[in-house]
Amino acid sequence: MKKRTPKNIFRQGAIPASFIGESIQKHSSKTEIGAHSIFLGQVRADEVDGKKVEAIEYTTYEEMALQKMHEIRESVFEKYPITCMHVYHSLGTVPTGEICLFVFTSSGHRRAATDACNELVEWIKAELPIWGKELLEGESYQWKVNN
Amino acid sequence: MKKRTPKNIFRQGAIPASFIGESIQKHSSKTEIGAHSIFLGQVRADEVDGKKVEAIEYTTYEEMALQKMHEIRESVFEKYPITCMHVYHSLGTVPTGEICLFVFTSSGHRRAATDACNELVEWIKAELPIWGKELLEGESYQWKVNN
Amino acid sequence: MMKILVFGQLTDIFKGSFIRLKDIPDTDTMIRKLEEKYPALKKMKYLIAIDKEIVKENTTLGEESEVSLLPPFSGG
Amino acid sequence: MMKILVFGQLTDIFKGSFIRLKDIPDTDTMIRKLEEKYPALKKMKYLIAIDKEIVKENTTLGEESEVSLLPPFSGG
Repeated sequence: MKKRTPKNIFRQGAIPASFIGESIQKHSSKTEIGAHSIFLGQVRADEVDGKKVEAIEYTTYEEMALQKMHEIRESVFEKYPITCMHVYHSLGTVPTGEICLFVFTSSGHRRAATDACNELVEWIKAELPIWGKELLEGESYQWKVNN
Repeated sequence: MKKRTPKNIFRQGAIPASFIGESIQKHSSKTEIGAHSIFLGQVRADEVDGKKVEAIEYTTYEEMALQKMHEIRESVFEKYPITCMHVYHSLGTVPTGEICLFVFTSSGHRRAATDACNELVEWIKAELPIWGKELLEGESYQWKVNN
Repeated sequence: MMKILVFGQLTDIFKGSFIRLKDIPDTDTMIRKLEEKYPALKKMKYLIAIDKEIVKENTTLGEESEVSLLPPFSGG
Repeated sequence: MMKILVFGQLTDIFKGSFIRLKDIPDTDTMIRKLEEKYPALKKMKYLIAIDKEIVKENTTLGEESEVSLLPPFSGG
């Protein structure tokens, strides 16, 4: 039985650092939490054929991504004794240096939060139908490849 | 040869969530970074003989802690290809629900940042001469034990 | 007419986010027809999803099937 | 007079953050004298550090040695 309804993980553009601070702040009332683990993806200014990446433009197959994320969420909640789990991914254009992925887990003791966070990042990169288009200097582009 | 001078990791009282947001923001100019890993320790309202923990009071052997932290920092920088490493630990009283430990690592690719962050947390808990006194309801206390 | 959703680098080949095809009883027929019309597709790596579930073998398509072609994911 | 720093739960036994002792040529002598004066110490778990380095065997103490008794760490 599914206990949670699918959440929208997508945000238009970069995820502001202040939003991350505010998300952390909101957990101060949950006094059973002893550990938070956070992963952030930041757009890197890689060089492609001598041209620098200036931004990544993200697109998704949204309904499938949210359905898949819901399944991932359920399985991670089942596997680890975590209190909270939050995932945000950018859509649209995110300039280099800005945050495009925010994964946040919390638990009573540290191991569950860090293991769940690591596993979530792997699932998100491998399983969510999201595509990044690396926009290069001078209007050219290259499709991002995950490794 | 030591390349870095010891930094003061200690902060009086809780570490504000806004400080964490600001620390993240400062890394947007470092466009070689692709991944950040953050661990936060939060004071838990554990129950001890039917009394709730209301705060933890942290003390340290400061000179030894900073010297030890310096060694840990050097060895983690040597082991992992990380760009940045920041560690903050509270001293004095931190109420339940507030942040007492902030570990922050950044790297080009995710594995280095997450592995370095996890390892730092283990070292900090095992090797730094810091003691937590759990202040309970009604003026009693209990010395914290790490596991 | 069936609408096939395409994403990522496939939008370069199909010049858009979807394509319409008729008379495609199953996924093998769909791929054969698409490759005839868009030879560049032969060199591409992608998965086929029907109703948001990935299928690896030839699968019958119905009028209501939501078919999509998904190049390797690169989120995060 | 040598000053010995104490921390954590040991401050409960010694009623403060340090204690002064004289005539202690080495760490074994120090522990024997401390346990005589503070029997509760026998039940405590702690490490000895000299000049911020942990020592596990009996170690000679000099006039300038910074000696400290460290109960199990509980940071984080």
